[in-house]
Amino acid sequence: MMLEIFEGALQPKEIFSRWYDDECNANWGAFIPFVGIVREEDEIEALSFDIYEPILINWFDAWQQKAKQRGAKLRMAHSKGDVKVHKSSYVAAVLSPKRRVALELIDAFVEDFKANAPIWKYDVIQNKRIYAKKRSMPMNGAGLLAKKD
Amino acid sequence: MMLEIFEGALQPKEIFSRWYDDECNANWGAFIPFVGIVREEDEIEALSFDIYEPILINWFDAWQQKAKQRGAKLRMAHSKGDVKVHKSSYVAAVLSPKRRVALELIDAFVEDFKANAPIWKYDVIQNKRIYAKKRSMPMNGAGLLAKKD
Amino acid sequence: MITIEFLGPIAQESITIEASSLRDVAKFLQQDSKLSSWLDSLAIAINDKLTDNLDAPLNDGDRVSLLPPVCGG
Amino acid sequence: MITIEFLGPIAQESITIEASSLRDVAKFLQQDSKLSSWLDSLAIAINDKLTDNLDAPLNDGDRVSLLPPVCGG
Repeated sequence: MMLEIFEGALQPKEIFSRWYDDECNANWGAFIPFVGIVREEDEIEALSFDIYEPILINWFDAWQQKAKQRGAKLRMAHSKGDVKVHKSSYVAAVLSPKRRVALELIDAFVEDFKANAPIWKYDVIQNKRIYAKKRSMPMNGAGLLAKKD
Repeated sequence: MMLEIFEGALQPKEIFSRWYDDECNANWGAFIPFVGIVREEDEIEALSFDIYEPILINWFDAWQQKAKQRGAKLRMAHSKGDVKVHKSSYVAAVLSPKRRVALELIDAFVEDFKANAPIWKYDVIQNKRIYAKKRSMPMNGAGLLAKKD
Repeated sequence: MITIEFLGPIAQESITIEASSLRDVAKFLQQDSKLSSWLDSLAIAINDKLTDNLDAPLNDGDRVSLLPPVCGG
Repeated sequence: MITIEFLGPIAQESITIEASSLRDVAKFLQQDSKLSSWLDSLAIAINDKLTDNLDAPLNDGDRVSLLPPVCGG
């Protein structure tokens, strides 16, 4: 499975090594992992994540199709639950024969991930879990049910 | 030193692990390594590289300054000599507090690397080293000495 | 009957209502004062497929999921 | 005297010539039939600093490096 969900912090060194071993003989020319690390700021001790997996899988599969049409491949790992500061919660990677395609895809994939992957983030401050509302983005098409005829 | 030159193929798993350990407590939010892997095509057995280190160091230092102005940091490893197909010859990475800066810098850095880092590539075919002229790009400002008054 | 499921930070149990389209779901939720502040920002899925069609028909047993603003990574 | 150094795939030993600016170096190299096909595509460094100024002055002991088209990675 090219989409992996882990309870708690990711182990980026294990993930990189495993993915590299999986892919290094597949004749890709470029392998770009994006590693997201929890920053220490505003007194947070950790971030915490909820994931709705059925829609995340659909979202990821649609991106995998887009990548495939460009001759490329995507892999992704994400945490659920708590991830302490200075630990990793997110690794996304593109593999492509072409440098240009790889650079364009990692950018578009990570940006759309931020905007449309069904994952909710909470700051953990003094053991309380506070929805990171200000940093969150309404997904594409949001607001449908607010419409009045 | 943030710029590393190795004789022969790189060891991306060692490089990733070492860089991750170096940087994981520095409060970066995004770490994007670009890993270049030698593709098997057109009967090549390996690629081979010449590097002119004094100008490579100047080029890298100028980029490091640009990155620093955006709050980011660059690291890079490159091979000299022969690198067999399916082995890595190039790893470049950006570390940044900000996702957007990281994605923009890795793209600009890798593209300028391709165009202006003083590194020459040769195809190794039947043990012969053939300059990869068609895939090579004249550096910025090239052609100065062809001018006639 | 269809089920309405509240995902992520909306602290609310699932509910079941009678509805033949998303339009009925909208009318129902617009009356709930606890939810009205969320409605502007919710994306909607029917049986785990996102939709932007308020006239999407609903059948008995369908599941409507409400997805508040996201922030992965 | 200045030294002209040929980098990468230009298979040629360094040479030393009298030159007071890059313009002199250009004139000298334009006469060399083996090199003329390269000149269009060479970048130039004086003492390891790239330059695009044909009038850059040269001093005794300076080193002029010729850099053919590159392809790292």
